[in-house]
Amino acid sequence: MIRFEHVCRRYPPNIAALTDLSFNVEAGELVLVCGHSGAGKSTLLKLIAAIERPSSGAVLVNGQNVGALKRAGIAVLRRNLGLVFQDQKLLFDRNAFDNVMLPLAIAGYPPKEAGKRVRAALDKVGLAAREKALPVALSGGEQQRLAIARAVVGRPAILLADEPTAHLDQATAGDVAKIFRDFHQVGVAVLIASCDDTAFSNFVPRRLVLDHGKLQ
Amino acid sequence: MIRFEHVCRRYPPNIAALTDLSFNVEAGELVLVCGHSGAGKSTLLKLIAAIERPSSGAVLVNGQNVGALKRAGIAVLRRNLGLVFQDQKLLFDRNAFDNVMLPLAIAGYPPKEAGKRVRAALDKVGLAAREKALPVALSGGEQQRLAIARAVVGRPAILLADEPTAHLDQATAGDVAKIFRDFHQVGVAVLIASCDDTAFSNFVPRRLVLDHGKLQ
Amino acid sequence: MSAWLAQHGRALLWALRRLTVAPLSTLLSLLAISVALALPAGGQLLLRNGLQIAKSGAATPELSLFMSVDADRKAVDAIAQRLKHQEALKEFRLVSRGETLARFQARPGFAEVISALPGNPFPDAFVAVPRDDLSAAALEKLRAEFSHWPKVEQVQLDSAWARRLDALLHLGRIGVALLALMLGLGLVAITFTTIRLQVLTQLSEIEVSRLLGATDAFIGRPFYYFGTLQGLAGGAGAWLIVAAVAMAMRAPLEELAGLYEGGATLQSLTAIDVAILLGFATALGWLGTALSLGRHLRD
Amino acid sequence: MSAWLAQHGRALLWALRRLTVAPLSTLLSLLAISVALALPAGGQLLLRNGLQIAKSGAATPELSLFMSVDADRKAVDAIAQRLKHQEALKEFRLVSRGETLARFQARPGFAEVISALPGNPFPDAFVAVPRDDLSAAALEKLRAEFSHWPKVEQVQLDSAWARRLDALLHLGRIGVALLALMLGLGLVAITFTTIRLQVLTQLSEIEVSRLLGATDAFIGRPFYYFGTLQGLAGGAGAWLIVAAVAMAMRAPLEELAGLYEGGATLQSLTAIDVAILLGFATALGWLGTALSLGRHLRD
Ligand SMILES: Nc1ncnc2c1ncn2[C@@H]1O[C@H](COP(=O)(O)OP(=O)(O)OP(=O)(O)O)[C@@H](O)[C@H]1O
Ligand SMILES: Nc1ncnc2c1ncn2[C@@H]1O[C@H](COP(=O)(O)OP(=O)(O)OP(=O)(O)O)[C@@H](O)[C@H]1O
Ligand SMILES: [Mg+2]
Ligand SMILES: [Mg+2]
Repeated sequence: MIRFEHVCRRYPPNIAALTDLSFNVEAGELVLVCGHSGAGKSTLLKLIAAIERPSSGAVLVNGQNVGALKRAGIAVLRRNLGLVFQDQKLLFDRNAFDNVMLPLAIAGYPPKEAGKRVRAALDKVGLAAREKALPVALSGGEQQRLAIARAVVGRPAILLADEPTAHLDQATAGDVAKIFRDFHQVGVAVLIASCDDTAFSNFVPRRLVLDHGKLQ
Repeated sequence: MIRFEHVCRRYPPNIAALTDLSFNVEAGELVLVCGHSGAGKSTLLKLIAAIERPSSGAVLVNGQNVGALKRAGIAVLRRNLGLVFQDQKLLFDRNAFDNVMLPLAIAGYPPKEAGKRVRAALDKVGLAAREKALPVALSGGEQQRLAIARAVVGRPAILLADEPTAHLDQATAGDVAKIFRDFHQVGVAVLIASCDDTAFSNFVPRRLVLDHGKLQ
Repeated sequence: MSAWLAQHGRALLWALRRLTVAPLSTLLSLLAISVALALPAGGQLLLRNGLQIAKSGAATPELSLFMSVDADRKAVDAIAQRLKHQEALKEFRLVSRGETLARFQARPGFAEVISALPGNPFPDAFVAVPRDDLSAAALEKLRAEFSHWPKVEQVQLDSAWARRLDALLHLGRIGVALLALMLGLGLVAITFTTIRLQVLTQLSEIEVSRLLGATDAFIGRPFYYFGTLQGLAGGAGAWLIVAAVAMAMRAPLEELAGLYEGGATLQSLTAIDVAILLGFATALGWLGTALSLGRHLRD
Repeated sequence: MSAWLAQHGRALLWALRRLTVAPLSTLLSLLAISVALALPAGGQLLLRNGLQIAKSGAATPELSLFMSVDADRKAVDAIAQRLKHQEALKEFRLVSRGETLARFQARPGFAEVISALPGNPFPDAFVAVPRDDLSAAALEKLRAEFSHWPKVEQVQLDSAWARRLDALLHLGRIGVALLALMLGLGLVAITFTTIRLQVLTQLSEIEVSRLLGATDAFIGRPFYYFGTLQGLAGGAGAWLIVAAVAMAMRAPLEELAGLYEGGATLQSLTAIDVAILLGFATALGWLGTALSLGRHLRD
């Protein structure tokens, strides 16, 4: 499903964020990308969503070379991914419900079905009661869960999550981990970047450990 | 130094974020505010910096009732605090150096001395080599450390940090914890909100545990 | 199809909400656009009315043909016949020697002179009004031509008036062109800036939408609705302003028109004028949006 | 003190950087401001020049005093003496009966008539030019007064011209007032919007600065520098525009002036005009900043 072939990513002036990365992720796999701060975890996820492009090598998603996509192609690609950003990127001028609605509006879902899906997603992360709340009225952990709801609402075939448990206490982190496991069990490919893997330790089948941009 | 007297904070419509909180923090104390997601940790810190006001009760900082301050008074108060925000609040249109310079510019430091201090602070968090980098060019953990550098550059008497180790791997989190301990040891009052306290476990003398807004 | 409609509906709703969310800012932007549109529109209307007044009144140049004193009825009729076939003339009339004599007798200081004369010393004359669109040069040519006609002793052209009118027209045309140019540029600036402002208030929405797979069309659509709606509203505002100003100006303009004795009736904006104004405003709103998005959306 | 200077220096530097960071947007804003300032400034100048031309030329009303034909030298001198002491007159001159006779003899169609007369049938006359500031009513009063003087047979006032000029002035004044009002409002809109735009681009900086203990003065300072600098630059732009337009208009205006035979010289902006323009522009920039910050900074 996802395939890295000798991928390098260098940033100016002279930072090698990723070096000669090669691996495969199959449909339904749950992969934990681990590593120290600055190891290149976020960069790896960004390459899959075409937010960054590889300096050399190829990133293939469903057999398509993501690094060669044009604007329109990138839009299509992203509509089929679920993304949780490290800095969440919630919209602070609209409530929880409308934040989760956004990907469905972009994909052009009819409003009625979209509404049902949004409520289901909010329920899954334990925010059903707060759908009218603006993000500022949510605690850091609640914002984190809102970002996860937005990522899964479109039922994507690939889910990329960057530090999804960063602001959560252990119990809530466990709940969130279960959400990802559920998706993984229905055949979704899930990549999670996290420097803290305690929440996932009891069921993660596979780990990619990065050290200064190299796979260990 | 910091004193809570029967402090309640309710948010509309009907959320009791903090209920009847009373405690003291003396100069030079290091206090860890723990609790589940949504327990009220951030709200507690915001009350000290007058970002939120108590619904009832009084928050005293250096004997001053923070809830009753006017605009100008709030500005003076904040210039004497070091703040690490849960969402970091870095400025993305200027580089690391200028981000850390901001509190000194606001306090009106002469540019030369300010520059020295900024470099010292960046060095302390391990970002000395990246002072020219824009925040987007930093990894999540590096951004977190940049936020810490900005909080400590003014050498405040009180340091408030909301989840300062959220995006850090265990080793880096340990380094950051040491920074706070150093300040604590030179007499600075340090309050850290964190749901993950492993990084601090080996030297924290005091804990405030919140559960649904109540002190346990 | 229903999804397509839903997307456009959402964009339109968004645009309407944005227009009402900051009423003061919206009002000020609309005001700026309205004023910028109203000035050339009003100027055009003023010029049109002014020209009409000027042409209908004393400003019209006239050609006076004096026959020789010995010209008889037949000679006079022949000239009248020739004048009738002159395409360059709007009208002409005969001022008979009798009329002239009577007029002079009525003038103070002349009565005695005239009555002391043995007969009528005045010749017959024609006063001809040339068409409005003749240039000063064309009028001069006409004068020269007429003066060679038989029994025409002299042709006078009130050419000072003609030249004055020409100069005034020249001035007016330069002024209106400069005004249109300056306000065209000013309008571009306003539209461009307003859309930039809207883009700025939506920067995070644009970024996030793009990261979630939104196409350029999806992102741009609400701005196009916003820009064209604002343009349309600004055009309507300009219409109101011009109508109000025309009302305020009616009294003094008609006083002026009355003085020129031309019986001029004031023209106001026609339905076609309004349609052009609104269409122009909407198109400008669209164009400003396109320019601003082209600059501020691609990063 | 050095810290104070450093803070102002930083704010000024920031403002200059903001003005140059998006050159196209800055240029467009400046253009809009310049145009909005240039129009009333130019209109004022045009009105001033137009008035001068109108007053200096044929537009000046004249009073013609016709003596009776039997008035002798002494009577004429007495009237000249009275006219000399009239404060309401700018000048006057005697048109003697000889002069008038000669003029009529030169006119075509009159030569024969005149030569057929026994003597000079024309009376002596005075042509008097009233002061510029006289109203139509005052002129009429003057006419009535003169007509009761001894041996004055008739006084003619070219009052149509006077009334025409009055109407034109009335019209011009209403037009300029409306223009100033509309552009004043338009300028407020532009300034307000530009500052709002700057606030919007700095929203996160403002929020973070406030959280780090910045005072309102610290936060507002760069915007005040920006607003006043932009206003000043806009004023300078308006000056350039008016100067350029005045240059372009010089030829046609002087043609017009030449026609009116008034020997009018074109006035351009004086140093005081420019100082007022720049001061006004700067003050407006400051005011727009204050209004916009008052609305968009406090939240
Ligand atoms: N401005 C607000 N309006 C309404 N409710 C709010 C607001 N801010 C916080 N809350 C609510 O108050 C409760 C406590 O919030 P707070 O941010 O203090 O939690 P926290 O302990 O920091 O949680 P986390 O670890 O997730 O950051 C939460 O339920 C939150 O939804
Ligand atoms: N746009 C950029 N320009 C320059 N350097 C960059 C850029 N983005 C990332 N880097 C650098 O590349 C390295 C890897 O960054 P990345 O964000 O992938 O790390 P990470 O593993 O996600 O770290 P963290 O756990 O702290 O988020 C870091 O050293 C970072 O400073
Ligand atoms: Mg990262
Ligand atoms: Mg919190």
